Amino acid sequence: MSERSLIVPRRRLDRRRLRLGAAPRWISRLPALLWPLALPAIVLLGWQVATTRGWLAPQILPAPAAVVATLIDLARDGDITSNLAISLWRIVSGFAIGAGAGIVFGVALGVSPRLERFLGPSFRAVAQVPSLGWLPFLILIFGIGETLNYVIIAKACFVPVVLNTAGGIRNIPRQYLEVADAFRLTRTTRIFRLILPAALPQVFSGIRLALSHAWIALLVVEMLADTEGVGYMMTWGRTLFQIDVVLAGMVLIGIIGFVMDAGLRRAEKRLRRWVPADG
Amino acid sequence: MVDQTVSEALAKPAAAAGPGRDFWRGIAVPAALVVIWSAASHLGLVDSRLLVPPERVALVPFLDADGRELWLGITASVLRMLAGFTIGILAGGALGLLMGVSRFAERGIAPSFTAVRQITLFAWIPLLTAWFGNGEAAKIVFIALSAGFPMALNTHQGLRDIPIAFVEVARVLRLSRRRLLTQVLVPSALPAIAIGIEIALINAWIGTVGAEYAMGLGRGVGAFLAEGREQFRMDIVIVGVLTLALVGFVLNTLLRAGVARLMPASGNSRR
Amino acid sequence: MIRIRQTLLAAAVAIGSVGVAAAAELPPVIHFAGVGSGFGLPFGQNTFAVAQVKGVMEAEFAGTDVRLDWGYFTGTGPAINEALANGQADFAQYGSIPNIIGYANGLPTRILLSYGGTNIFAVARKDLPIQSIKDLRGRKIAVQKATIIHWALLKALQANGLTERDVTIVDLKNPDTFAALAAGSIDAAFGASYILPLRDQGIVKVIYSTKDGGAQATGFGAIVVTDSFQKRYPEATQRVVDGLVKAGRFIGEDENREEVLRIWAKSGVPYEIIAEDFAGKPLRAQTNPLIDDFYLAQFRDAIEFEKQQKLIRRDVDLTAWLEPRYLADALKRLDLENFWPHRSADGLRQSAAN
Amino acid sequence: MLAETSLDIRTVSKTYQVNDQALDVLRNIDFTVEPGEFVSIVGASGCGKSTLLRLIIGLDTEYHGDILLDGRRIDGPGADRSIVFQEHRLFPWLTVEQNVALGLDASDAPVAIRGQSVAEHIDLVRLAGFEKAYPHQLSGGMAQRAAIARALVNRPKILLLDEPLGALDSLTRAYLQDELLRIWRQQSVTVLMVTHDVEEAVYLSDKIVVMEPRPGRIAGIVPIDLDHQRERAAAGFIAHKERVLHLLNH
Repeated sequence: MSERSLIVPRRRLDRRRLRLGAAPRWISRLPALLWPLALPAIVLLGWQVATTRGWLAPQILPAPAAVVATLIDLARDGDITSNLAISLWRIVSGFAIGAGAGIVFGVALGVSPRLERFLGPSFRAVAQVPSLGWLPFLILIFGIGETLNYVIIAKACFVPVVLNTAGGIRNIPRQYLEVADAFRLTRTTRIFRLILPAALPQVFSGIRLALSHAWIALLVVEMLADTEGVGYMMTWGRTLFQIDVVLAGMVLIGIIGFVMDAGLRRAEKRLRRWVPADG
Repeated sequence: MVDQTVSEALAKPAAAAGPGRDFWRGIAVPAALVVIWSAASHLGLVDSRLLVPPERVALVPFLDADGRELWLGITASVLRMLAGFTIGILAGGALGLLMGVSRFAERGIAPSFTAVRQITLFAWIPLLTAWFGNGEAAKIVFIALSAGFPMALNTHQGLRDIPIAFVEVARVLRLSRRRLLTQVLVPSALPAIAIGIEIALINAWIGTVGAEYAMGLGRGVGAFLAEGREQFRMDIVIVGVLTLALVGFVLNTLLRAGVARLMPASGNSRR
Repeated sequence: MIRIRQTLLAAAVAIGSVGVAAAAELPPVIHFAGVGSGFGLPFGQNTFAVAQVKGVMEAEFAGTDVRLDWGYFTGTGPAINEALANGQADFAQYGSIPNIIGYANGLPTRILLSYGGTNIFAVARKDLPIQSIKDLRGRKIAVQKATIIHWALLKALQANGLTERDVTIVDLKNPDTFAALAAGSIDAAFGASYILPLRDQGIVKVIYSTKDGGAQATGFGAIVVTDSFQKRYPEATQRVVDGLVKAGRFIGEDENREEVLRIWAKSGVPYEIIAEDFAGKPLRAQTNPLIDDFYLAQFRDAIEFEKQQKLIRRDVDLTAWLEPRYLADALKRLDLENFWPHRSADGLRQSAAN
Repeated sequence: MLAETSLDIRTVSKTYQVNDQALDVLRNIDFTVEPGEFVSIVGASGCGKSTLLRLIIGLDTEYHGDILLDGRRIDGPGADRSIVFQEHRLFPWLTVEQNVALGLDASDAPVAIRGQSVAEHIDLVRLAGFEKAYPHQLSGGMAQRAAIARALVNRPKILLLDEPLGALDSLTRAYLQDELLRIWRQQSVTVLMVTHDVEEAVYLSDKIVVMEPRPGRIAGIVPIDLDHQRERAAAGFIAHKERVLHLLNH
């Protein structure tokens, strides 16, 4: 009965096994938390010095303090909050539409060889056209307005979700499918107990990709053909020759991108709790 | 196991049935769409100013004086893209390598890199135009950024995910740093790096068109497309979009063939 | 001031462009930037285009090593401000609104001369009962904000007893305006002559034109030089202004009208449209380069407009910004002081040289 | 009783087309598994023994000859047969309990009975207490026992084992061999097992079908007339082993 007691505690491998360069001694004494801040600190310092010394014109590179002040100003005026609210709402609804439809179509494409044969190649070819290319057509069809935003974001989400869902389903190990055949699993069981969970990791990477594509599409459409939103705010900053507004927009976009990505990672972890932590 | 591979061969009867049928099936839907498009524009079902008949679109790059600009545009775009792409993968690869092999560098750079990476590329455009103008420099920097980020990311991850066994072997054999790098670390990260290059190329192409579209100076497919819109020439816009898709597709195919030839040995592709 | 290219692009661009030139009187290269369009390499309009095509500027620098570089930006105002800021343009010809935005944000430029007025048109969708500006009440109007057209739109509304609040103004770029009109998501739009082909395609009708609305509603702009350039190369600056004035004279002479319109048509706007744009008026009046009372009044109005619209964050001292001496010198030497009419502040009265 | 079922393999042949060439995988396979018997098929790699199992379970229905279950030709997977693969093939996202329940998915048993049956079979393979564990938390032997429970939970008439212990270490393997015997007796099920381990086959089987490769065909059938308390070191055991090995290596 020796193997009976073996619930294997997955050893977490230290992923830093072997290193080429050893850090200078004084560096290794720096608290581990401070070190990652060194580079941003150097950049900020250089930036500040460059602006106070007048090496760079303020129209080209405003002082860091000016950017922060602009951020605060924009936040106080409600410019940021209203633009952000608009952008986020666009992302959320476009993403919901696009990813939802993408999963349905992706599953269809993944489980039906006939659909794959007729639509797969065209879909993959069309998927090559980036959002930027779609913009001119979509503007003609939908005009300028909210519909355009939803459509272009939904399209940006749709493509990676479909490709990854279909791919995930196609990559399900044959061994598992044989189990399903040998035990004559019902259709529902097949879909919910085999196909979806097996394809989940790839579906999820499709969803993460979709969110970043949505974010790109949103900015493209806001910067090129919109009158509100964070992207428009930046274009407007460019029009008004106020680089501080542009930089403030970039900071904002970076923060949102970070938060969204982190949120999705956590969601994925929860959904995949059956996978050992090391993946 | 012989019978396993055999049964796998059997499991894909479509491949044996000949690629011809699959090809025709794949092309059926697009062909039908072109027919509908043609019919709709000729029968006046849709505004032909908006949806130009397909044959007119097909002829624009040859017969129209403005349409012929396309060829110069493609040349300019591809050259520009290659320049930016090369800079991007070299710089991105170097950064990824640095972060992948040195814990010291990784701890210092990776958090900032991750943070900056979250800024969507298009958001860089206003800053780049302010810094480098609307000319070639800004465009190439933008393309290099587009290609550099995925390259750095994949190189870094590829090196990070090297199986512990390889590194242990290297340690037992007491390989020199240079050998460790060139014979263990880089080769085993190669599949991930190859994917990085692939994504970098696609991104570089989108970046090229985006840069040309948004920074208005000089030739290129993006500028061609933008000018077509500026003059409300839908035929030119359609040609531009098709070109953009086609060039992307060709580049991708070429690169895949190239990568496959470069590393026939490593079959385990990640992702 | 240390130029940007020395810092930002030090390695890439510095070689041979500035640096050693301090002792020399002439720069190795002069960059001109203007608004333009067209397939392939965009092309411009107004004074720059004629100066370039007729070789006037080359003649000014004949026998020197100075290279002339003409760049036309489809990105319009912001792109030109950026080019001036990072040393990719020395002289620029563009509309007053982005011009003022640049200066108010600390871009060190000087106004050398005017390049004349721009006619601005309002178009409305054909299927709507809009006949005049007054009918725009409650409508959705597209305009590219922070341009001279935006300013002209508000002028037109004002002249017809409307304010901004009576309409919805949508900030759209030209191509999006076309598409939005065609798709019916906006009701009307303001633009320069580039918008007229839409009428010929049967999508819109023209409901207003500054050709009828009087001089004060017409768009305008300036030719500027970076302050550092004119301080460092006064001789070259004078030659450039001489060339521009000569180009202006060529434009103003009636026998050249046809040729001038043909040159401008290279910018991608069809010849017929350009001919229509300038129909019925002598080009001499239309492209008046003078910095006279009218021009100053217009500029002051535009500055006021920008403050109201919160396009600029600080005031602009127009007098300090002007640098009219090159123009005065050129007019005197070329004996052109009375070639163009001097206008009163309201644009109504014209007089000979003062 | 369950063990009434006999399996007749009658002149079964199977050919694959590989690169336009006909490849004989099985040629004229002919043997019978009596009700309640434990039969093993041994043979070197490539002798088609796994293919034969796939035909019997019904994953593959294209072959010549007849495979008869109580006289009926097999035309697909059915409730009367079940299989344990070499790798456990448990779904990693399901718990042991959920995995075992998959075996009942096609049956029309009421929910309450299903739950009871699942619990019984987890008990049978001695995994009680691990119902909520995920496969990655189990050792190889435990996972394989869960796979056996999944195969038996629907009470099949014939249990097919495709090298079920092939991936395990020798200690676990010996232990599981006894477990298999115990389960076989307890459930009185007919078992057909594929293995390449001759000793294992002699230890467990009533009858051994020896196959040889290229094309896969029967080299001989060796009945094991030993009692069920077998000693690996006993002379009779070794003699049987020698006979099988001789057939394999002739």
